[in-house]
Amino acid sequence: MGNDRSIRCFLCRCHGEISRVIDLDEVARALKSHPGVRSLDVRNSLCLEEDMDVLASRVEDPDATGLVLGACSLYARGDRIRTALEEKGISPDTVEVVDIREGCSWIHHGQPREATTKAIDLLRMGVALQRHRENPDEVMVDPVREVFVLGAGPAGISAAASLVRLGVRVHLLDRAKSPGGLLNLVKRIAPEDVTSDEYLSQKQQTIFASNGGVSHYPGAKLISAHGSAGDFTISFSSGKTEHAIRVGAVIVATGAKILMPDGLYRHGNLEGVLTGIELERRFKAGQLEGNRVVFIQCVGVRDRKRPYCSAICCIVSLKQACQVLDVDPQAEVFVLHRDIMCPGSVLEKYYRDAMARGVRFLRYEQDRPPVVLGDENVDSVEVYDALTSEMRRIKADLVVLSTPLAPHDDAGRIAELFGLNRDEHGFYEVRTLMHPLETKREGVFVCGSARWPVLGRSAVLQGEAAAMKAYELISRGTLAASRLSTYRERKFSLARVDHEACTGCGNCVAVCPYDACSLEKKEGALKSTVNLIRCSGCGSCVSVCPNGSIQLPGHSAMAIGEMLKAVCEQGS
Amino acid sequence: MSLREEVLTRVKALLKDRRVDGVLGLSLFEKEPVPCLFEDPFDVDALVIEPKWLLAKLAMNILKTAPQEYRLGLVCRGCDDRAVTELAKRNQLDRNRLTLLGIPCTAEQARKCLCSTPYPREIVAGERVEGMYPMNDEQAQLFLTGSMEERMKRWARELNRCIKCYGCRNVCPICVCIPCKLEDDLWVKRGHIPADMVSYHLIRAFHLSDTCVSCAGCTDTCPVNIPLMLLQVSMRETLKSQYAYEPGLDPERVSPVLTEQEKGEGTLFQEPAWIDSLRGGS
Amino acid sequence: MTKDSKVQLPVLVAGGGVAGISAALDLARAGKTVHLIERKASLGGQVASLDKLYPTDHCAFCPLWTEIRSCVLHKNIVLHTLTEIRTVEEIDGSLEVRLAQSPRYIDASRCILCGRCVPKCPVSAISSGPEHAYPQTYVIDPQACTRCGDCVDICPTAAIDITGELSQSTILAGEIIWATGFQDVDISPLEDYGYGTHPNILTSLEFEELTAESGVNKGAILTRNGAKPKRIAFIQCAGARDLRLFPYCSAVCCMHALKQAQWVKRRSPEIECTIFYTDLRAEGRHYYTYYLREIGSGAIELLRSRPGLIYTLPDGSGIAVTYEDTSTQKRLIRVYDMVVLNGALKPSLTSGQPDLAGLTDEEGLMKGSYSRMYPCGFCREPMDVEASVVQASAASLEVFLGGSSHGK
Amino acid sequence: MTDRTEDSGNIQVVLEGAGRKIVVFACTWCALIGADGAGKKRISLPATFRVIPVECISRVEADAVIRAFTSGIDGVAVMGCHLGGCRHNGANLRSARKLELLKPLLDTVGIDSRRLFTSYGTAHEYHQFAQAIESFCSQIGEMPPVSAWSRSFVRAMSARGENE
Repeated sequence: MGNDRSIRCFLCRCHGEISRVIDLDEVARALKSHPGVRSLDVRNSLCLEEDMDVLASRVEDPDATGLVLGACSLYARGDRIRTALEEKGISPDTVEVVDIREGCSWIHHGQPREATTKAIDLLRMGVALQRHRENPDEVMVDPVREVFVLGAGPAGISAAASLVRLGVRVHLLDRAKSPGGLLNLVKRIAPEDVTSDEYLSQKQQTIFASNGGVSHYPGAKLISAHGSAGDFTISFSSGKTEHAIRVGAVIVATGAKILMPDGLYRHGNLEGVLTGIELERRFKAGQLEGNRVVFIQCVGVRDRKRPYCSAICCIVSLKQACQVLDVDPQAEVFVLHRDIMCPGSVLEKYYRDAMARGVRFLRYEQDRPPVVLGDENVDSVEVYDALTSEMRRIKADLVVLSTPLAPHDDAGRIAELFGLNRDEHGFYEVRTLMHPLETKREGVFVCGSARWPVLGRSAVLQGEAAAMKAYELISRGTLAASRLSTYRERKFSLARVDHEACTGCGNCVAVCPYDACSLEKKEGALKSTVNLIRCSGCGSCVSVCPNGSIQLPGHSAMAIGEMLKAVCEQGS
Repeated sequence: MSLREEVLTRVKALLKDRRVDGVLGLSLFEKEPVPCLFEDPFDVDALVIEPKWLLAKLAMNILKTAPQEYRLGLVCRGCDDRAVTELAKRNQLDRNRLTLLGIPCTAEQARKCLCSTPYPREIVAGERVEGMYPMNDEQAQLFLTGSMEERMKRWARELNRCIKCYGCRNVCPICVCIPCKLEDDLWVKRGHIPADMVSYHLIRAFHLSDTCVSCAGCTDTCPVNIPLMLLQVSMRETLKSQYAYEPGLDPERVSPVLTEQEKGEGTLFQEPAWIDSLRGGS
Repeated sequence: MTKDSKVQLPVLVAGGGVAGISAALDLARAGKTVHLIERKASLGGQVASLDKLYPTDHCAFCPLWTEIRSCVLHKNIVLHTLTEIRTVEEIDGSLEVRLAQSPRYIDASRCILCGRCVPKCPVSAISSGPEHAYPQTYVIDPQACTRCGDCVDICPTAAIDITGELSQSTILAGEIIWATGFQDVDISPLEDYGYGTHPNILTSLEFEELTAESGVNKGAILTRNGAKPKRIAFIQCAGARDLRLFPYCSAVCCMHALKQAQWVKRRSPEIECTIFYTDLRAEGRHYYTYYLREIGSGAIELLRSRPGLIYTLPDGSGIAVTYEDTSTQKRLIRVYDMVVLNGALKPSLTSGQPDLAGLTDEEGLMKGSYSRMYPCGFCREPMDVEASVVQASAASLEVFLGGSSHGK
Repeated sequence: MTDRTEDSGNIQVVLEGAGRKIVVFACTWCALIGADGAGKKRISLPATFRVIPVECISRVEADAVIRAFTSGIDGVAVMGCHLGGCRHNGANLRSARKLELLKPLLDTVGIDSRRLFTSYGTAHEYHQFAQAIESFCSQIGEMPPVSAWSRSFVRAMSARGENE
């Protein structure tokens, strides 16, 4: 760009908020002599309509490539200026708002000289940044209006049913032969107290009556997944055939497995010691024997090996306890627990109701777990009651072990295929708080117990929420990659590689937090390439590239270098 | 059999069995040692194993220009071995096309290089000698201790001799970038002497912070005797103590600077001043 | 009305907390026009007033702030702050919503935040508004303002108009998402908790405000009187899981107390913290890990007991908490400098009086979806941030589906 | 507060003062909001620092920090969001590791790692931003200007010229 005077500068007095500390005349003098500055105006309030119009009219200078505004911070009024200018057709990329109020006049009000010097530095830095800002490469994404749902449990089914009702074609893949996931294993579902058929029938009907809106692949196995938000290619085998499909978004709803107790509490050795799911089988078969039942909570979980709470087991045991009472109202049912996890209104009410029905609760301590007694059959359970500090012996015909949900054995493989992280327990990691179903890979959503153990009702809700997120992505039509962001309407910049300079060392690949960089063979040599859809412009790659061959056009090394120079030049 | 003879036998066998197409080593040319690519077993008698000469980068260039099926043997020391590992990690050479003939350095050589691992991972002949801890060297201590002012003076005295010949960069077995940041005005002002020497050397040193294989090539090459390798010592110590990471030793392990924290690793952090909510990792 | 023309109607989101913001953004990004109604002067809801969030332990405002900024800047979202919903009427398959907007007095589009009005005000009715509000403007407390007009004269940009009055407007909406959240409750009627009898018997939200980094003490743990407390008690289920007040479990208080206790320990390790609890419900994603991390060290005492009586000691030496030692079944008394009451959180409906009684159940929570109205978040069922956000997205989906698919 | 600078071989006490320049790289998601908060509260701060907003501190290359020091900037602060609270999937953590590795190098050559300040905080903590900046600026004020480095360099150079 050489000595082109290409930047228009505007300084804001901010009705004295800036000008009474900073000597704007001096700033103007210093900037006018700057080789990059084409013109300079000082206004009273750039953020108000009256000046905005002047500003916009002055900008219609074909030779000016950028605007540098010395005003307040972006977060105070700067956003407003940029938005207003954008409405007048001036791209925000060409507007640099340099904060000389919050970041200068207000915090240096006692030091007008220094503040003036600093303002000059800051504005020169702004000019340097604006002059060296390049427009990033852009790709357009035309999202495929189809969604891939992995797993046909409650979460997956509700996601699929919702999407199909929105007119989106869904590919529903499941490892099992029939849909329903874990719900197939239980007789009735808590806290709604309905059968699993009733629970999902409406949704299943939606899916299977959708006239091809849903392609359901039972007993299928995932082979590979490629691509990024808006356009994934997924291949899998179903029966003997292999399929390859293109979808715009992926919903992972693989659920979790039920942990077996591994010999804990003599399970497997002593007749009458069951897991919750084995009890369900008896409920389903209608063959429940014995009317003294003791449930033991937190079996194989909330311990050193699995230091998490599986969240659903308490409610499951409450449900089963009530079912025992349904069969035999005279039954004696105990729940031995460490804490009853029934947060909220619905579950708390469920707990109260169970208590009212006569289920008895007894708290044990982690370091003094119950002991199951008996020779051939269960005879009783001995437990230290933490509330009364007494040892108690409870007669029992059945002992039911409440075991947690744990990640599936192939969770690692699926995580790898879709670029997901897993938490310390092996569940899929999602973004936190405001984006609880989104993952580090844009366009891939996780819901249900694959994310964290949940009851059917939450799984359904999460499935719907994931469907909404997927719909958001694919319904927007063609859009620029820079618009594909979880956190904002527009990404900061997208990385660009100079292939001539790239040595293919792979530092960027190793460091990229979005898996956006990869190495590809170009003319016989490995070169880094950036997936612009995944790239979020954080700049990690830039700072580890040994020779600067990867850059953020919006914030190049040149720009930072020139900004540093601008700091050094004055007064030295 | 002397160490040289053992190596000779190995090299000949490799070439005879066609397990490699050539072996890179040193030979005497008019009594001066020079790198030589031996492709005929009958030429191998000219091979010498002294002095220490870094051949990794040369091997990389041979492999880059040779046909894809060309396989190369390399007579190498510990540092060359590590350099090969680092270059392979950075996709600069294909480790499968290389057969290393590792030999250990002598104790004297190790002392000279302040080398803590003066032997390759696999040795075809000779005996390992123990390496040395760089900080135990008197000269190194002189450069790496003392007040900031003393250090500043000492390094200013050293670096100001630099004539910016780029020898340190060129000899470095890890430096492969073209173009190189050190030739870019943005980072190092060309023609600026001497102040910009500092950024030249610091940028160069930092670029190697997690890859330097401590071959001492830079120090050896420097025409004005700047002990350049000493710039690396403290960073290398930090990597080792915080992450148990040493460049070139583990072909599978990615530099901890590029990866997420692994379990059991140190964090390398002093608690920053602005800490109220600091709680590592998630 | 045909289905097509109904699609053109905007969606109204009532409440600008985490759930409302999420729903608004979901809808806007998927192409709907959204009217986001917030009772207060700025978005963020209760979460914005929290100092930190569990289980990340990071500042609560950060993750929210960027979403608020997105909301404010989004073209499809029309923001109505200081606005209450008065009535909702169903007319021909659409919803006519009457809004009442309190005057802002200070025009947000003209206020340059110079703050000159503040010292001019003889009755100190002007403040800089809540911390980190976006967009930031000064606010005038209409109750305190005497309409003297001094501020109007000093304002350099003529942003102040103190003649403003309540303005009414009507919006025809296709659907409403209720995301009105929750509020703190005065539990002084439950006399045994002693709330209101001592300045240092606080609700957890009051405690949060007092100890927040952006609060009066900049994160220092001090009592209301500015003294350094030696012992703090956190009383769980105070007013919740209690048939006298709220039968439900408020779902967020166990983790909230853990978080507060551990922040107390982190900032002032010498302060003793006790959590009196019934069941420690750390069942959410990563919650138990958080629990183990904070409790594992033994720095925070966990006491499973529901205190009987909390009262101020007459000699002024502190606040007595009586409870039963479950192992000996003896009644014990402990003395604390501060007592934090956790639990009594009430779903907040609109604070105007719309005729919406039919929407709530016997516990005061909003019932499931019906008739183009979809509640989400805490006003529907006590829940944490992540669950609220999930439910908000599910509610947005229902808007697109155009009807309740099932009763949840 | 006095500055020490080297002149004709002796340490001389020169006037306290300007001339010190500090660059602050602040991440737009957290530290910059903190800086903004300090501004809003009009907390009085030393005028020696200049903020360069960056999307994420992972954008800050060590080379730029080195370049800053060698071109006469006396202190560089890199302020990101909480470790573990990064918008960019933990990019700030890796970046922090890298910058920490630069510190021993700065110490080796006597630039002094205290000139490179790293911190991680959030928007709520504007007073902490102010505090951190204030203490860093005063610390830099107590250290010799970084130009002493290059100056001693020049002197040694001219001394060599005389010898030859």
